[in-house]
Amino acid sequence: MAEITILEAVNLALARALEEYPDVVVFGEDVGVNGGVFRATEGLQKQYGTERVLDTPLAETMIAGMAIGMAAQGLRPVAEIQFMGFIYPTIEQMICHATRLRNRTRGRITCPMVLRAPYGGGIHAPEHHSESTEAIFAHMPGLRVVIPSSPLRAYGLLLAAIQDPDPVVFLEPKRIYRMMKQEVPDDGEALPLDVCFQLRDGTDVTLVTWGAMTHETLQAAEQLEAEGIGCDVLDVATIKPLDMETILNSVAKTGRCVIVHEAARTCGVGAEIAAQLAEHGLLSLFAAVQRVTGYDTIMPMFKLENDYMPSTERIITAVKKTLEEA
Amino acid sequence: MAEITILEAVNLALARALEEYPDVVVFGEDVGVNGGVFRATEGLQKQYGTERVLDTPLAETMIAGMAIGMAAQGLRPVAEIQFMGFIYPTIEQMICHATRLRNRTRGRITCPMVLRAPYGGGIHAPEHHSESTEAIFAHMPGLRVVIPSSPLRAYGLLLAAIQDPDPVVFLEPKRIYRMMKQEVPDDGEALPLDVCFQLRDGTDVTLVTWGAMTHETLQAAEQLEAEGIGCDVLDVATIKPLDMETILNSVAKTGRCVIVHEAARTCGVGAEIAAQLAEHGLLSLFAAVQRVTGYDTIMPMFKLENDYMPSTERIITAVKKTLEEA
Amino acid sequence: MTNEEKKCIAKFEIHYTQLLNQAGERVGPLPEFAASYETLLALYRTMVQTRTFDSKAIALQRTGKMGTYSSSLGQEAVATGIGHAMLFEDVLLPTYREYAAQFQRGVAMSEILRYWGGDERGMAYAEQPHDMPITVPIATHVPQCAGIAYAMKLRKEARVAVCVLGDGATSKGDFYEGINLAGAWQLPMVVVVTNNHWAISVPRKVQSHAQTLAQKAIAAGIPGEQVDGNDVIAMRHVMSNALEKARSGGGPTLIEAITYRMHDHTTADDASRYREQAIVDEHKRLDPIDRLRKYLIANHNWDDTKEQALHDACAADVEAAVNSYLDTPPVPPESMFDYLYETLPDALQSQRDEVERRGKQQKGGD
Amino acid sequence: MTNEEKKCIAKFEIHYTQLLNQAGERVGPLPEFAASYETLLALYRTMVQTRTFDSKAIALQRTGKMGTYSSSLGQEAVATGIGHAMLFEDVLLPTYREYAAQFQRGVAMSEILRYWGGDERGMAYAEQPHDMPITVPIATHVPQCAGIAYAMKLRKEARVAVCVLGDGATSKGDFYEGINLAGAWQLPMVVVVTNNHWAISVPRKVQSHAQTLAQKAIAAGIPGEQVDGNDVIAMRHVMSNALEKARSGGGPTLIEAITYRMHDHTTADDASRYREQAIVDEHKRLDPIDRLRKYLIANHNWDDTKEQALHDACAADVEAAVNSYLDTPPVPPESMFDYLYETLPDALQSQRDEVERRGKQQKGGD
Ligand SMILES: Cc1ncc(C[n+]2csc(CCOP(=O)(O)OP(=O)(O)O)c2C)c(N)n1
Ligand SMILES: Cc1ncc(C[n+]2csc(CCOP(=O)(O)OP(=O)(O)O)c2C)c(N)n1
Ligand SMILES: [Mg+2]
Ligand SMILES: [Mg+2]
Repeated sequence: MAEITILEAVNLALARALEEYPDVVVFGEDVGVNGGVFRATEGLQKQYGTERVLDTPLAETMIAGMAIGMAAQGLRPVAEIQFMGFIYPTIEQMICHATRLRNRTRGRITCPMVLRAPYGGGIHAPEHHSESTEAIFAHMPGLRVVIPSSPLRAYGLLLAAIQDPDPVVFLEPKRIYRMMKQEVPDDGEALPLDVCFQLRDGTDVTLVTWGAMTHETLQAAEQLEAEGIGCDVLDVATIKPLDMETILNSVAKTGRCVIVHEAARTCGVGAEIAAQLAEHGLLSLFAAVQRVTGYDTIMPMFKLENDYMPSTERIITAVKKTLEEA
Repeated sequence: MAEITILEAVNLALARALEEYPDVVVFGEDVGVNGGVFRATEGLQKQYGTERVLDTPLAETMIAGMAIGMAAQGLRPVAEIQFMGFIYPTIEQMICHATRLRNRTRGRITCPMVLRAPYGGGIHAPEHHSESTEAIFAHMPGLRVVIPSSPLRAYGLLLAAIQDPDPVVFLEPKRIYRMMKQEVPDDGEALPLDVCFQLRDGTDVTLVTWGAMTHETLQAAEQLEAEGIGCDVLDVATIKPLDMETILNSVAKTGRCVIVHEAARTCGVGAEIAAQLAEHGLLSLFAAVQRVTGYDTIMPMFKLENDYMPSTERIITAVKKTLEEA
Repeated sequence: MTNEEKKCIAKFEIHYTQLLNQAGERVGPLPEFAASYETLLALYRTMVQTRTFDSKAIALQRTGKMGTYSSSLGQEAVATGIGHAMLFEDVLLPTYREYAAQFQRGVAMSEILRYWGGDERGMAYAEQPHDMPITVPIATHVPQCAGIAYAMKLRKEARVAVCVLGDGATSKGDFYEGINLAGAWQLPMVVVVTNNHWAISVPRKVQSHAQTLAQKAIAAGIPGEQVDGNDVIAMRHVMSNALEKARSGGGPTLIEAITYRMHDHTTADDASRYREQAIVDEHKRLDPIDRLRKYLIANHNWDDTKEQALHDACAADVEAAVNSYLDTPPVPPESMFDYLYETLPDALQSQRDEVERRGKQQKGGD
Repeated sequence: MTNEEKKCIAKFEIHYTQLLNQAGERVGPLPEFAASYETLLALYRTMVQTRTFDSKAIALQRTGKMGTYSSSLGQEAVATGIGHAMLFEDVLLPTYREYAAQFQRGVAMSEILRYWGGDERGMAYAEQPHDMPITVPIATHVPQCAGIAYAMKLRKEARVAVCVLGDGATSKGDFYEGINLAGAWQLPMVVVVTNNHWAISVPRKVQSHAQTLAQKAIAAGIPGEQVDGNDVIAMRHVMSNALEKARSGGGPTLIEAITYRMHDHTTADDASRYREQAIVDEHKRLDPIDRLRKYLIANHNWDDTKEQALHDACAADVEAAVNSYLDTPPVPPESMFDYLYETLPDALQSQRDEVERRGKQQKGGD
C-alpha cells in the first residue's frame, strides 16, 4: 500500500463515498475539471460524472443553501468552499437552517450535509486565504466541526462526516496537506466523531491542539522530551461537540495544560476548553492553563504570518511556564 | 427631566448624533417613516430628512457593505439590522472589510461605522427573533462589540460608538427596551468603551454579565443579599475588547465568580472570561468559575424560551455552588 | 454616439396575464380547468377557508392565546393558485403567508397555529413529508429550492420545487443567487414573487428601480412573467404552465404575482403609521374572493345559501383546528435537546439532565 | 394561451459597442478624444507599461521573490479605458486585475509588488487617498461602492464611484444587492464587469444562463451595455459616457467589457488543466495592444523606433519599481497591532509587547 498525504486521503475518502453511496454529490467552485484549487477533488468528475461532481457558479451562500436543499431531499451533499476566508456568506444558511432543520421539523426533515474548506495559514497565500475561524462554527448548536490532522484521520473523519446524519463543517489544515504521508487502507471505515486522539503519551503536561498546529505541538513535545519533560499530546479533531472527558482525564494525570491554536485568542475554541478545565478540572490543575494562539489581530499578510502563528518555541515557553508555577 | 427607557435613550442618542455631526447617516429596513419596528428611530426621518435617515432595500449584506463604503468616505453611518437573527449576511463584510480597512491600508482608509441590532430573547417573538450570537463578533479582531443595559448606558455608549473611529457592533437588549426608566441628560456626553460598569458592590461573589441578563443578575443579587450574601455585579458592557482588569480586581476581592449570559454556552463570551480568570486569577479563586448561560441548543421557540434563558433561580443556584466549594 | 449606432445583441419582453377582471368578467379565453365547477369551487373554498382561518388567528393573537401572526388577507388567490396547481410529490418552500397552499398540501390549520403559538411541533407537518417549513429569514429558501430541484433532476423524478417569496425578498442576494443557479442548471423549479406592494413599511418602489419584479428573471437568463395575483384563475393557470414546463425538463420560471397586503405586516405591526387607509380601501375593490364569487354567481348559479353553507363549513373546520391547538399538550422543556442531532452528544447530556430535572421540579411545585 | 395573448408590459434591449475592429480599423465614427494623438499615446503607453509590469511580476513570483500574482495579460484595455476616463477625485474599487487603472490613478507599481509580496504597506497607496485597495473576497466591493456613491450624492459632489469585477463575480449575491441599490437610489456609480471568459477554471457559460452579463442590469432597473473590452477606444468611450451620466445626476450604468484572460488565473493556477491552448491562441488575434498599435501605425506614423523607445521607457520604470520593492525595509512584527484600531486597546498591549520582544530577540540573535 502506498503512502499518501492528507490531501490524497481527502480525495480517497471522497471517491470512496461517491462509490459507496449513490446519494453523495460533490460540488463547489473549480471542483470539476480542475479538481479543486488544491486538487482535493482531482479525477472525481471524470470518474463519477458531471451529475455528481459539479462546478457551481461563484456564490457561497448559494452553495450552502443548495446543499441544505439537497440534504433535505435525502442526498448527501459534500460542498467545498474554496478557502475558509470565503466561508462567511454560508453562515446565515448554516446557523439559520442547516443546524435547525431537524430540530425545527421535529425530525421530519434532516440535513446530512458536509461543508469542506481548507483553512489556516502558513502557505504564503494572499489576503483572506489563511483564516482560522472555526470558533464561529463551534458556537452554533446543532453543528459538528471536524478537523483532521493526519492522512488516516483525514480519511476516516471525512467518511464519518459524510455518513453523519447531521450537518458537519469539515476544515482541512492546508499547510499540512502535503506535509506527511501515511499508509491509509481504503477500507471505508469511518473514525468516531466524538473523541480526541492521543498523539503522544506523557505525564508532565497535556498539550491540546488541532489542525496544522499538531505539527508544531508534536515538535515542541519532542524537544521537551529531550529535556526530560513528558507531554501528553491530544488532537481534539472534533472541536464540536467537544470530548472534554479525554482532555480532563489527561489533565487529571498531568496537572498541567497548554492549549495551542492558530485562531485569534479571544473567544477562540481554546477559551472554551480552558473554561471547562477551570470548571471541572480545577482540583487537578497544578498551574494555570496556558493558551498559545494567534493574536487578536487580523491574520497578517504573509511577511508576518510566522510571527502571528504559534511556533514550537512559543509552545515550549508556555509549557515551561506551567511547570514553573506552583 | 423626564425619565426615559433604553429604547428612548437609543433614539435620543441617535437624534443627538444626527444633530451634532453632519456626517451621521442612519439607515436600515423600516427605520424611516415607520421609525423602526421597535421605534428606535422614531421621528428621526421627519426631523433630519430622507437624505440622512433612509429606508434601504431588504438586503443585510448590502446594508453592511454600504456602511463600509460610506465610512470609507468619512461619513459616520449608523446602520440598523432589524433583529440579530438577520445579522449573519453582514459577517463577510464585517470580518473581511469593516475590521480590516484601517489595518489593510495602514491607516489610509478607516471605518467609523456602527451596526446596531436588537438582540436576545424573552419577548415571545417568532423564530430567529431571539438570537444572542455576540460571541461571533467578539472573535473578530479589529471590532468593538458594545451592549448597553440601562437608559444611561444606552445613551452614553451609543454616542461613544458613533464617535469611535473604528467599527462597532452595538447590540440592544430588546427584552429590557422598555423595562426600566432613568433620567438621561441629553448632554452629548459619551461613556467610555473600555470599561465594565459596577452595578452593585459586594464582597462574597462576583457576578459578571451584560445585556438583558443584568436584570436577572441584579434580582439574584438582591435575593442573595437577603440571605447575607454580598454580590459584586459587573455589567461588562463592552464585550470586545474586554476590560479584564475590573473583573480580575473584583474577583481578587471576592474569590468567586459566576458569569451569566443568554447565548449558548459553548464558545460564548463567558468562556473567554472564564479562561482569562483561570489564567490570571487562579490564585485569587476559592472556587471554580461558574457559567450560567443559554444551553447548547437552538434557542427554542417561545413556549420554551424561559426554560432556555438563565433565570434568577439558576443564578442563585450557581452562586451557592461557588460558595459551597473550598 | 447614440444607441441607434450600437448593435442590439439581446431583446427581452415581460408579459402580464389577467383572465378575470375585477368585476369577475372574462377578459380572455379561460383555460380548460376553469370549465369545471368542482375545480372553481375547490379554489373558492380554499380562499374562503384561508380567510376564515386568518381572522380567527388574528383574534387568537389579540386575546393573548397565540404569538405574533402574519396575515394573508387579500392575498389568498396567490397561494391558492400555487397549491392547487402543484402535485403532492412536488415540494413547496413557503414564507409566512402561503397558508392557502400549505392547507391544500396537507398542513393542518392547527399546526400553523401551533407554530405561531411558539411551538416547533407546528412545523412537524404530520401529513406533509417533504415541504419545507415556513422560512423566516428572507429569501434564504431560494438556494435551498435550487438544491431540492437538483435532487429531483439528478434522480430523474418528474417533480418540481416551488418557492414563494415577497417583493421585499427580491432585493436579497440569495434570491438572485438561487434563480441564477436555476437558470445555469436548468432546474425544475418555479419561483413565485408575491408582490403585495409592501415589505413591512417599505413600499415596493423603494426596493428596486426595476419597473417589474418579473424582469429580475432576465438577470438569470430564465423566463419571467407577471400575473394578476388576485385573479385565482390566472394564477392557477400561469402556475400550471410553469410547473408543466419545469416538470417536462423545460427549466425554471419566475412569476410575479401582483396582489395587495390588506392587513398589517403582522399582528406586531401598525400599518396606519406608514400607509393611508384610503389606498388600502381602494385595493379592496380588487379582492380575489369577491372576484371569483362574482364569476360563480354569473356562471354557476352560486347564491347566498351556498355562500352561507360554505362559510359555516369553513368556520367549523377552523373551530376544530383552534380547539386542537388550544388542547395541545405542553411541550417538555428537555425536548429542546431531542431533535438537535440524531443522537444527543455526550457533551450535552448534563445540560439536558439539568433542564429535565428543573422541569420536573417546577411541575412538582405547581 | 400563447405569449401573444398576454399583454407586453416591459421591453428591454442590450447593445454592444466596438469602434476599432481586430485589424485596428475604424468600424464607426470615433469619439472626439480619439482625434488626439497624445490621448491615444497615453492609452497605448499605459497598456504597454502594464504588460511590461505584468511579465516582470510573474518573473518575480517564479523566482521566489514575490508571492502569488494575478496577471492582467490580454485585459489591459479594460482597466486602461476605465482609469483614463475617470477623474482623480472619483473613487475606484478594483479587484486584482485593474493595475492599468490603478497606475493611472497614482498607485505605484512598487506598491502592487509589495502587496503581492505579502505586505500590507502595498495597500497604503501614498499618492492615492481615496481609492479602495484590491478586493479579494469576490463582489464584496459592490455594496461598498454604492455606499461611497451615496456619500458623494449626499454631499452633492460631482464625483463617481466605480467598481470593477469579473464574470464569475456576477453570480454572487452582493453584486446584485449593490447594483439594485444603485438603481433604487440612483447613485453616481459605474459597475464594470470584466468578462474574461473564465473564473479560475469555470467558463462564463457555467456562471449563468443569461446570454449577456450586461442584462443583469435589467434586474436592477439600470442601463446595461456591452463593449468590446479589447478595443481601448470603445472602452474609454463607453466608460466616459457612463461617468458623465452618473456625474450629472443621471444614475448608474453597468458595463460588460468582453475580453480574455490570456494567462493562468494566478501564478498558483495551471490553466492547461482545463482549457485548450488553441482557444487561447485564437484570442491572441484580438489583442488590445496590437489593435491600437495597428491603428497608430496606420493613422499616426507610429513606427518601430517609437515602439522600441516606449518599451525601453516602460522597462526602465518597471525596473525602478522592482528595485524599490526589493529594497523595502522589513516590516516590524509588532506592526500587526498598530493599525487595528486608532488606539491600541489595553487588552492587546501585552500581546503586542510579546511580539515586539520576540522580534527584538530574533533580530539580536541574527
Ligand atoms: C433576512 C431578513 N431580514 C429582515 C427580516 C425582517 N422582516 C420580516 S418580513 C420583512 C419584510 C418582507 O417583505 P416581503 O418580502 O415583501 O414579504 P411580505 O411580508 O410582504 O409578504 C422583513 C424585513 C427577515 N425576516 N429576514
Ligand atoms: C467570495 C469568494 N469566493 C471565492 C474566491 C476564490 N476566487 C478568487 S478569484 C475567483 C474567480 C473569479 O472569477 P472572475 O470574477 O471572473 O474574475 P477573474 O479572476 O476572471 O478576473 C475565485 C473563485 C474569492 N476570492 N472570493
Ligand atoms: Mg411584500
Ligand atoms: Mg473572469
